[in-house]
Amino acid sequence: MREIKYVEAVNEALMEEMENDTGVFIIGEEVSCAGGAFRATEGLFEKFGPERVRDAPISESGFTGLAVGAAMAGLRPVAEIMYLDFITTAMDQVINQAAKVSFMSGNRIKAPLVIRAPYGIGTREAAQHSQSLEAWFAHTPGLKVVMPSTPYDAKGLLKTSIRDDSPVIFLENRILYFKKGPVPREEYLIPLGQADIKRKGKDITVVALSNMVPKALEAAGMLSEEIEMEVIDPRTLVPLDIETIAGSLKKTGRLLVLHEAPERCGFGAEIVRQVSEQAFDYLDAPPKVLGGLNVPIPFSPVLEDACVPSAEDVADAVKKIIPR
Amino acid sequence: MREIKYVEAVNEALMEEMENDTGVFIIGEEVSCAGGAFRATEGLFEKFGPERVRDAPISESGFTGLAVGAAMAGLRPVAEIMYLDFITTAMDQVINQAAKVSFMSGNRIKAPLVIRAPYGIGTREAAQHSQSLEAWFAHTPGLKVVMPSTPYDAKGLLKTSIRDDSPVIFLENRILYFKKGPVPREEYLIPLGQADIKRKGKDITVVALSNMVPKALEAAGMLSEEIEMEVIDPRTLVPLDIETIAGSLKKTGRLLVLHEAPERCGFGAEIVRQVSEQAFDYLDAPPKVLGGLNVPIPFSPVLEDACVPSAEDVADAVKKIIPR
Amino acid sequence: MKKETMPEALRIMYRIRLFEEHAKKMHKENLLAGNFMGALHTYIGEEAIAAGVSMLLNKDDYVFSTHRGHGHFIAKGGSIKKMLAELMGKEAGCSSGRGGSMHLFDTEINFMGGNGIVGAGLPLATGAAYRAKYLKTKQVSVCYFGDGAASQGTFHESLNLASLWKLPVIFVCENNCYAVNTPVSETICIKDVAQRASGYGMPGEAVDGNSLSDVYTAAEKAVARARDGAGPSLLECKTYRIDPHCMVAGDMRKKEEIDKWKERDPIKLSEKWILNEGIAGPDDLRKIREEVAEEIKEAEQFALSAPLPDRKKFREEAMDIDGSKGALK
Amino acid sequence: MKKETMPEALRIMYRIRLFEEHAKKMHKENLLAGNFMGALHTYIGEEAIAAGVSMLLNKDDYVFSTHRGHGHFIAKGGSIKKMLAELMGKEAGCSSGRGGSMHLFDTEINFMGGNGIVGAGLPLATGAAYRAKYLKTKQVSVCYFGDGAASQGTFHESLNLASLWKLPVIFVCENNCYAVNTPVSETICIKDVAQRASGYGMPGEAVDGNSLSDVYTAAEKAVARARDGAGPSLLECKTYRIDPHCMVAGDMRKKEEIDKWKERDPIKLSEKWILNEGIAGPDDLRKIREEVAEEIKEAEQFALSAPLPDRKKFREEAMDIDGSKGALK
Ligand SMILES: Cc1ncc(C[n+]2csc(CCOP(=O)(O)OP(=O)(O)O)c2C)c(N)n1
Ligand SMILES: Cc1ncc(C[n+]2csc(CCOP(=O)(O)OP(=O)(O)O)c2C)c(N)n1
Ligand SMILES: [Mg+2]
Ligand SMILES: [Mg+2]
Repeated sequence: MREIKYVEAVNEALMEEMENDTGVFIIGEEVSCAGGAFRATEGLFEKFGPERVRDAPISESGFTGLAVGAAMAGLRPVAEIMYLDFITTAMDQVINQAAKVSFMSGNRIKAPLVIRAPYGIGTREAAQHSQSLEAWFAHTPGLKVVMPSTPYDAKGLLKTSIRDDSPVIFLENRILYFKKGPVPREEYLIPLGQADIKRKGKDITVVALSNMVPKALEAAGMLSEEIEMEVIDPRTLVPLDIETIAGSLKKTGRLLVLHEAPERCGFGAEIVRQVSEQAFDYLDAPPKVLGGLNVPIPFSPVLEDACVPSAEDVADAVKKIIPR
Repeated sequence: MREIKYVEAVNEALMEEMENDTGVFIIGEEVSCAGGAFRATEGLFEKFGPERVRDAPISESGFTGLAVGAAMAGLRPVAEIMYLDFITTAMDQVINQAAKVSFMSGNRIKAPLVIRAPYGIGTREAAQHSQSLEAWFAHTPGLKVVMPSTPYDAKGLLKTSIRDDSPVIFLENRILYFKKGPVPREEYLIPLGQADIKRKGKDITVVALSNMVPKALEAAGMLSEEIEMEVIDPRTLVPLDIETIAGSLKKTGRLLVLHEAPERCGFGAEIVRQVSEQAFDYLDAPPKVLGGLNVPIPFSPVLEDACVPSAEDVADAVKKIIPR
Repeated sequence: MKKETMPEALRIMYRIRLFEEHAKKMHKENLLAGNFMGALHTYIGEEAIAAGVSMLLNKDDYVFSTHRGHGHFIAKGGSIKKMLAELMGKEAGCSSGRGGSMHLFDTEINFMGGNGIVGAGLPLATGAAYRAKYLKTKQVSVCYFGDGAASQGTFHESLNLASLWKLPVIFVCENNCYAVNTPVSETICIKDVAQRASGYGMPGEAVDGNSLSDVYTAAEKAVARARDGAGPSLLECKTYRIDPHCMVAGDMRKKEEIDKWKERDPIKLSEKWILNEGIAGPDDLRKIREEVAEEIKEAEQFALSAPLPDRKKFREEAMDIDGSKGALK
Repeated sequence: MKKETMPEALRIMYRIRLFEEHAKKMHKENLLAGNFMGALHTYIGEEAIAAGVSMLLNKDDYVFSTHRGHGHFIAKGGSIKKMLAELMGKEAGCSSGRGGSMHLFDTEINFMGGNGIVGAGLPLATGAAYRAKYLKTKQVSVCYFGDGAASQGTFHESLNLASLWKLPVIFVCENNCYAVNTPVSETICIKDVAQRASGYGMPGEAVDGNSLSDVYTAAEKAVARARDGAGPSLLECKTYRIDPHCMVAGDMRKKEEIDKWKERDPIKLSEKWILNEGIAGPDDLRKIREEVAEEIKEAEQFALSAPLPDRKKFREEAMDIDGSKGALK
């Protein structure tokens, strides 16, 4: 199969859905000729013109809200927040408007909107350009939250997200953007709420979010002679495929959840909660979360890298969980 | 001891700290003559004048950011967000500015700011006036999060929060506002990070946040003939006194966490995570969270009340955890 | 304003006034659902605005409303029955009891909701206008907001976007002199909110919001401009809220000030005008008023007898909204 | 502007220019820490603004800067050594390596930080001004921001608050014609950002930002007004960014446009003026330049030899920041 970059997969999904449905339009900063800060929207402006690929001024609240209103009126906007961190300036429109309007209207109105946002740590841009905020959105009833780790998943899930009638927060990892992976030429969709087992194993269940997936796989490789790690990528946090995780735990009895967001109140805690509720009896060891440090992200690369688990950290954590 | 209302305790704390320290000032909507939407700032304007009790236009981002800037420059602002829900319009100033500036400056600048916000469900004001957002702030490194459940705690913790050099999110429950409790006339402070055992018991550890504390106590009364519930109020989520919780679990072996915020990714999950990490061996039963439904808050009272656990729901949950 | 349409506009104003007077009574009698905090914000004294603007709107034009939305809803043609049921938290309410007074919806007339967040409606209305232009439907989008909302960042961002992209939206600022207890003089330091339009290169006009015909005339220009594809307008209607902010808010305004404005009651002014011009006689007006009163009586019956939503069913269904199960059952 | 102070201002401009040219070189040689995304935004071509404004400021006046802050930092009197160490992520950096190019701090001169969030500095600067007025210190607070930032809601809210409360803040809009690749014509639909000042009842003035003396003259009025307690001003300085947005951004601007602006290089213009007026001779200027070059060489030495922060120590200390333990060690 041909291999393309994650960001190219995103681009293809947008291209195809815009061809499929004339109600789909893109709005965000620098999304037209510039193709977005990371080239995710490259070529779309040339093909679909300024009304469907709309450059916005630096007015996140305004243009995100505009997208919500357009969705309420029946279009299917895809709003790009240049860096997820900037969504803080548009939170009201995301949380109090997009997420709630369908419920508040007694289901009379839908807001079929996708908010795409490149995010994540590792680009040496410091505290205001590096946050992983998935837990906020997962905590907000009315939003779906998608966090793909491969080009294949990114394309299939973005297409589904655009067709979904709920507002979807679609988080694209900036480090993964430039990694390649197999993506078929034919159209395909991936349903929301279906985890993917990225590596089979019998000794421990490692649930990894987004950029922690390749690090988990690396750790699995490092340990493969002694330990068989099962690496699960939930792919969507809301809805969450807890069944696949619980099923794996039945076999392994051990859980490690990995994410780059700060550990405190991160999504890992939620997985531990759900596992405790639904699969406690499978647990042979304390379920554990390895997340980011509870600090803002520092600029200095040596410190930045210290903030999130490395493959070595993952391997260490796994070894601590599995007695020998 | 004399009994005063929670909101009066808040008022006294503000009054005393403003007397203590001329750097303390209050800013928010309707905080002057009107005394705030709930009378928490009543009488302060008359005593301290317009510069120290400042009515702001409906510009949450502007006046919260102003408070952050004033704190960076050395004052100790107390900003009131009329309803916590409205903080969505000021999130950037809270998350990217207040929480991070001390870290980003290599500790050169502090932001000793308190953001007070009445919050919570139960006032029949629907989805945009009823949210419990504590988990967001607990997930944000650089913020402290305080959530008192009694007049005594509210006063002692607010005074400490105002003196603290970090930005503090101080969440005042609107339903508890009008409940009375004993508060000494003499000055006292309560340190952040110290849980309070609101009722002693040996059968189950129930950790309850804010307005779930009275409901937990009610449930404890209902069950008292069969079950001895230990009710712990952490009072501050960041820092969290996990030691007291773990200590209780050593005795009881069973954990139930209660909050009104949606269950998914709520602070309960975080407590389960920390307990799993630090006190797993004490657990005789799956640790459990009983939180709010994962839906926006409906207007209709019968539905609104259905969204959060009642004392009966708590009693049911306790009975399910304790085998007979 | 065409003379023969004046009675129709007056009927709208009666419907708003009588509805709200009735809702207030029911609130005092504890018959409404939201009595705890009294989130019932009346429009009394401001009726000429919604009436004047709505006379220019088609059924499929969009309206985005505020926390103070009963008048906007009625003027656009929303069902009084369903609104009253909503205020009682009934399943038959216009938002199925999920929204309440601040979140009225009626998709059949593109009434796109009230809003509990001051200033949040402006970007949304701009978005609906974006769709109208995108699909070349010739619809316009009306956004009501208060003087208080003019201090929100969304005001700035929305007016700018709408003007840049020539979107068919009419920003109607209902300047009723106060945001809760805060006088407008403490929130803006210029004479008219409308002056700010120049910062976005769009027309801005301030009119007497208690004069039906002044509102109509100004709105006519703005709506025509929007339908012609020439872009947005800012229309400031100077008015006054006669009641306190909501049913439980303290009121710090001077009685004389309120009384002075009562003399300029928009309904009285319109009645006088109609009678003076001989468009209709006192009996005609009395008849309209009686019809409206009858309608409201029927609405009350409807709302009172409608069933409340079911707690158990709600808890069960809530589990499924996002596919995840919660502990409450 | 007093003639004898011109060379001092020019020295500031040299320091900015030479520092940045040097930083760019180091960036290309992979010597800086942030090379991944190239979050290094140069001020080249805009130096007259910070230089002109800062000539009017005292050490304890506040400055709030942006993502493009090297020039603001130098002009206020920040240490070039420490800034360069910061860009290399060193512990000796002005923000201890925690902030990087977008988050420069120096509390000794009340340089209150850059900002990675466009428009976020405006409320903060307004807050520092609030303190100055509160304690009657006579300090002023300067807020730099770009043309792009003028579309943020915080612009609107901050200008309004500052004007309502007559706070001593000077809002300096550096209109360099673009926000990344977006021309200002696509973000505002009026001629000058400065026109918006009228919506807040404050003076607004647009000046040639490449002319040191024009900037100085306009800033002088604004600073005097602020110090006198008369309130804020909006000062728009029209200029141009010569480099691309940052070190990795694509540049879609026309070469001819860039070249045209290069002819109006603020440093060249100032040199010419100084020489023409006979305030200093070519040798004097060369000497200043050489001194600055020497300073930058020293700074490089300092920064290169300064130690990097310690990963292990950081992880250990991080545990204690909020009293909670994490799993990473
Ligand atoms: C963002 C936000 N801040 C504050 C409030 C609380 N609040 C509700 S209505 C209101 C006053 C609004 O004034 P205005 O916009 O003039 O409308 P009016 O009530 O006068 O019609 C306030 C402060 C809110 N709902 N949303
Ligand atoms: C809220 C926010 N939105 C978007 C960005 C990304 N961004 C960084 S700089 C910039 C352009 C800023 O333009 P302007 O304000 O004119 O400043 P200039 O770079 O031209 O000096 C953008 C869009 C950001 N940092 N913050
Ligand atoms: Mg008003
Ligand atoms: Mg610019």
